[in-house]
Amino acid sequence: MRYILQRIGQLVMVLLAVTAITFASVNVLGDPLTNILGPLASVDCTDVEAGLVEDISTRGGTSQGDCEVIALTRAEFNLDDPLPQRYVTWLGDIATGDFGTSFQNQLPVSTVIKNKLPVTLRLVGMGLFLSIMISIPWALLSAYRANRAFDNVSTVVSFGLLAVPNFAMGVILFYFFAVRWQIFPTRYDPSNAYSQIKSLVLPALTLALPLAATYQRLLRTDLITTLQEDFVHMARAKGLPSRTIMVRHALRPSMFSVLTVFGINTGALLGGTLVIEQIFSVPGMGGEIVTAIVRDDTPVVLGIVVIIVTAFVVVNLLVDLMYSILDPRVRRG
Amino acid sequence: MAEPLLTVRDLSVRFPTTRGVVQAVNGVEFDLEEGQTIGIVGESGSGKSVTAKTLMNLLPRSAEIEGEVTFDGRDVREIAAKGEDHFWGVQMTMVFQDPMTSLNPVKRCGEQIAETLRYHLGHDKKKAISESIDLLERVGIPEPAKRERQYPHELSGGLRQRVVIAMALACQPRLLIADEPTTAVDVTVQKLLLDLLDDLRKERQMSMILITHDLGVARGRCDEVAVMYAGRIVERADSHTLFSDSRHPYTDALLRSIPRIEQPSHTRLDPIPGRPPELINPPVRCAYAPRCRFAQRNCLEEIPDVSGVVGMHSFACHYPANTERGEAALQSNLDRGETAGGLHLHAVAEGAS
Amino acid sequence: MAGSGLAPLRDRPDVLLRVEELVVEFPVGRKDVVHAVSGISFDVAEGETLGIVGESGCGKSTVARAIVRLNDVRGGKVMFEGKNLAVLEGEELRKSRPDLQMIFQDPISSLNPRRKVRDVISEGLKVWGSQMGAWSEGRIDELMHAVGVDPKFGDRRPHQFSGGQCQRIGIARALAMDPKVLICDEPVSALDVSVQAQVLNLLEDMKVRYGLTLLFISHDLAVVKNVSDRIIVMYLGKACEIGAADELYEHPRHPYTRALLASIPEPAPTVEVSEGDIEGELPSPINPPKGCRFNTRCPHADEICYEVEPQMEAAGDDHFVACHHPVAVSIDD
Amino acid sequence: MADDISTENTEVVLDEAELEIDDAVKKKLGVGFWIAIVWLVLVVGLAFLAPVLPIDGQNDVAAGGRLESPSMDHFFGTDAAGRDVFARTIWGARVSLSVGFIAILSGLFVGGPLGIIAGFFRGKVDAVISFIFLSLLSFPSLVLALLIVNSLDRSLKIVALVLGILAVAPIGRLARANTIVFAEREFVQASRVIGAKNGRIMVRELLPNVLIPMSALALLGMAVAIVAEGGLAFLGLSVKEGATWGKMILEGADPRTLRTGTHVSMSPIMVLFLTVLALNYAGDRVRSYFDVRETAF
Repeated sequence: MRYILQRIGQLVMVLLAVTAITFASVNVLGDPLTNILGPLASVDCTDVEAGLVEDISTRGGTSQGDCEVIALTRAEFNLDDPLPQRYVTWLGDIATGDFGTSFQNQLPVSTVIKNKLPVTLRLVGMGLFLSIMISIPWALLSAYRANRAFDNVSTVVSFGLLAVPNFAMGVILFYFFAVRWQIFPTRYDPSNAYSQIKSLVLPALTLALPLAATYQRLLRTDLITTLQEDFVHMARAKGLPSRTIMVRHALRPSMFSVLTVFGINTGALLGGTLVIEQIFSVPGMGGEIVTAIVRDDTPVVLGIVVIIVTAFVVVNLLVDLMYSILDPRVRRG
Repeated sequence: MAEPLLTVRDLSVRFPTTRGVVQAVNGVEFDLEEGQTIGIVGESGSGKSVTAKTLMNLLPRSAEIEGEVTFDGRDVREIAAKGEDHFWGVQMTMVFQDPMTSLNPVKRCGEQIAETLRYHLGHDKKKAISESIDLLERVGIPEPAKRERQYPHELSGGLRQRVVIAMALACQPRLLIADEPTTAVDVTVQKLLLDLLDDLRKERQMSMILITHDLGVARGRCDEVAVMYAGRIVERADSHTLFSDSRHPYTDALLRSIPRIEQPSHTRLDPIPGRPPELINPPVRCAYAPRCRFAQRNCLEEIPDVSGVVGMHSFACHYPANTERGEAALQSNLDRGETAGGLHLHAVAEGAS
Repeated sequence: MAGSGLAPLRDRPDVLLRVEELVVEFPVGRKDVVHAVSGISFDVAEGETLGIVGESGCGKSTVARAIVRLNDVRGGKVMFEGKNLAVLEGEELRKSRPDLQMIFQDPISSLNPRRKVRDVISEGLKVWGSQMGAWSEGRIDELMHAVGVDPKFGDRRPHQFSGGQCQRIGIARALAMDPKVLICDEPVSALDVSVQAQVLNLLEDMKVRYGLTLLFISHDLAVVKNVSDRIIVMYLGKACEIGAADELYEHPRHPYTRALLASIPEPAPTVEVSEGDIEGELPSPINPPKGCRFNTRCPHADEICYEVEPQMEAAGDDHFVACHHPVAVSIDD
Repeated sequence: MADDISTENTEVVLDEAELEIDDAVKKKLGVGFWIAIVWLVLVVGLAFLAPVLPIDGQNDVAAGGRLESPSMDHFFGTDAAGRDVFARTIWGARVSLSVGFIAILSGLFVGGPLGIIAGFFRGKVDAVISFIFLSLLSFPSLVLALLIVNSLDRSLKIVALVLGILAVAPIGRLARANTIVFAEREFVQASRVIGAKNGRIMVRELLPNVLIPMSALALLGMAVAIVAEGGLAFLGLSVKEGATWGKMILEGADPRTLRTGTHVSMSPIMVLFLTVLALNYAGDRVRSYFDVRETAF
């Protein structure tokens, strides 16, 4: 239990560190004022107040008036506070569920996330499910007869899969299944639940195939190591059938490294679907964050980063819990 | 005399590897009567564990096995080929060296015993668990009901090995192969475990093959002892004869080289020169010859046959120790100023020319 | 304290290494402590071999590692040439190192697999280059020759040698420092029986040739007796009995020593000792028993043994025992 | 004593015979490894020589026309703008490979030492460094890359640097884990007993052992960085100037081009696939080749 608490503490620290860095970088690298007010922000108000710059009324406004707007905006977004203080304020808002308002369309960031997150979650969920359903039986079969025909073919296939970048995999699947054979739609079809799922099959597969190959390689290696352990010999000496030994004795102790990688991958997935969403035009968080970054929509960027990092933290916590379920040796007080 | 429980005839095991063929076991033969214990003694790489694993059908598929193994009149290799259920684990079973690694770390101790009972005897879960607790009690584990619920890492080394023994004996096998069962535990615990195995063996009229590198263990616990070197049994006799009147120069030298408790301190040891040979593509010769004090030219050219002295004592050597013939060979080596190493050099030079 | 007391320390001018009330503890978890060594005292005279024998977990290796400061010392002194090694730090500690060298249990793991054996052996000379005079290839050749490894194999890497050869290389590495004390931690327990005697003989030869003082640690009672002048029997972080090798084995006074000796399976047909069986297993070093630490397994234990820790007391000529009920000297005297 | 000397000599003689066997059957990297290396050398060589090769410039419009199928004139055909895809693939290799190389080099030079230091000293140093690694890992990598590239500059230097930052944590963690394993080994303790200073132990004893798994990972990491550049391209944020593999695949990936000119995206995909495959395979072989046999016979 203490171990878990320690991990929670550590992960909360990570969460703080990452958001702090993001917060600082979006505020330092880009000028938030410019992002909100556009060219208006470049008016030099000290000079205006000092009377060094004349009032310009030709563009339907005055620099005096501009300066008022600037001052108001600064106050509204707390831009006059020092950076750390603004971070704490922002953090406080986040904690109460207030993600701020998008600079672009004035929608609350939480609404943006609420609209986009479910699609991405569904995509990631389907991808993970597929990758597990493919990799575990695959690894069991190839480890059972290691270095035999099936295993050798598997090795070639998984090496091949690992060498296909996900965008290339996406383009290939897109070409064959959507463009050429037209089994799946070329665009995301939100009309009903069935069509939504159908639209996500290809992107989920794009996500799942390289992952499945990764997990298969890892699990196979560990299974082969486990199969050389004495307790597997012992199980055979007890006369238990091969299937029982593979599934009930060898599988569980071989899951640890695959679990670790699974945790890291899954956490990274929410941020890794960007490209895939782009290719299959899935209206998820990926597209949203790309747009937000390009348009310097700071609150949206920050909001989505918070979601992604939280997901990473939570998934890794779950992985830690899984460890202690899988391995009684970790279950210490 | 009744038919022996186990007969092994001309057993050879080879492993093809990228470095060549490893000749791990070579022409091993022995019989084992019902209720008898035979010890197989040898250093690492001598082929003793491979022999055991061959009997248990535990070798990797790549192993090339030749020879005949009969258990209770049935061909064991045929049973293996047919994939017969309820033979291993029921008729014959095995205990391994390291009790930590021979228990599945993620399963409760009781569960690991119970699954054997459930599979072979068809017990339901409840009955299997209660019988497991009885077994744990029988092998001298205190608080068996509590231990049943524990995981292997929560037990000490000695207790773990007792769990392994309980697990192996769950289905009342007629033959137990114990591969270095006490190497990983301390001497005081070793004694208790060996005593336990003795008790159980007598109680159940069980036969046992005890594999060990410890000459002391073999002497004290076995009716008969076979010494293995480089994949062959080089000498076999009842344990008293073997240790008091050894014939094979290897056995003889081994007994001389180990420090003894009754010798005064700083007694100069008499080591065996060199080290055991590699088993990849071994040359045709007595494998021990290059290290042997008695070796003559012909030892480097032919493999000695197994010959018997009296009754059960057999050995494979041209110039056995503690015989006139052997003494003469040794004397002639000493006269020529040639030790084992000199002889070997000689042979290498000849082979090169 | 069971097995404590300074009684076994000798007041002789030729005492080279003197360990007083050495305590080593390791923290586990938040509050638990492993009491690995709890107040052990002994000394080694110049040219002597002191054997330390005991079962796994008795702390014998910890003593060795504490003397060369691979472990931190909790309490007590390690006096060597007027300095207390236990409290040295930094550069001072480093400067004291060459005099006390160590040979490790696993011959293969104790050599860097990526370095040539010649480099392994000359490492110390390179480290101390300026202080020890220029090292020469000749010196390395001489050392390799002395330990029985042909210098022409100097460019090979450790995995190309057998275990016995690797142990010889480890000995050469230690000898290169021209040490005064050589600490051997289970030097032959990883070797095959037929090779063991070669290394034991080599150690005896090197001791004479280089004028070494030896600390020899092993769980094998016969091996320890063969090389040692004096022997300490350890149990659960304490010393049970100290004495001259032959005397100790002939007239063991501590019930534990007796039990150990009785447990040895002897290959030579001698009379078997059946008495002195001890039941049960080693208690946890986290919560060692009160009073005498052997009380949970001792056949003679009574109330006093559960309350009071026995002190080291003289039990004969150069023979000390820490026991409330020492076994009477055998009848055959 | 005389008898003992002969004993010692004996062992030496015996070993000589055995060591010869050992050398004769040395482990091999295998044909596949060398094929992979040949491919990598070919790609790197062509990329390096691009300016002097008799190929079109990357933005030259070829004489043939648009979306022309592969032929002897245009090995990989032409793209939607009528440019020679083969030439562009070679030009693109310059950018893609440099990005991968620079990125992984900075990952090695920052992550490696940090990981070794963390694994060697443990304690507080380790806690701090590990925390940095964990934070870097938990950062959604593409988002981080996008953020920096978008706010700074879409130059080769920045893109490579950003991908380098991303490589620090995985390489560092591997170095740390390996260091911890090796630091417990007795040869490191032996070095300490001899009196070697910490720096020497890290450089002489640990580094050579940690370097092998690290360089194996670096080969894999290079593949990852090359792929990541492609990812950035798909999001419109790769290097601004010139062709890259990622940009080429993107250009060929819109449904219309895919239908009539599949070769426009498939050619760079093939080259990218083979390059990544070669890097992965070479990395895997290096790892298992240097996997020292821990147990001698």
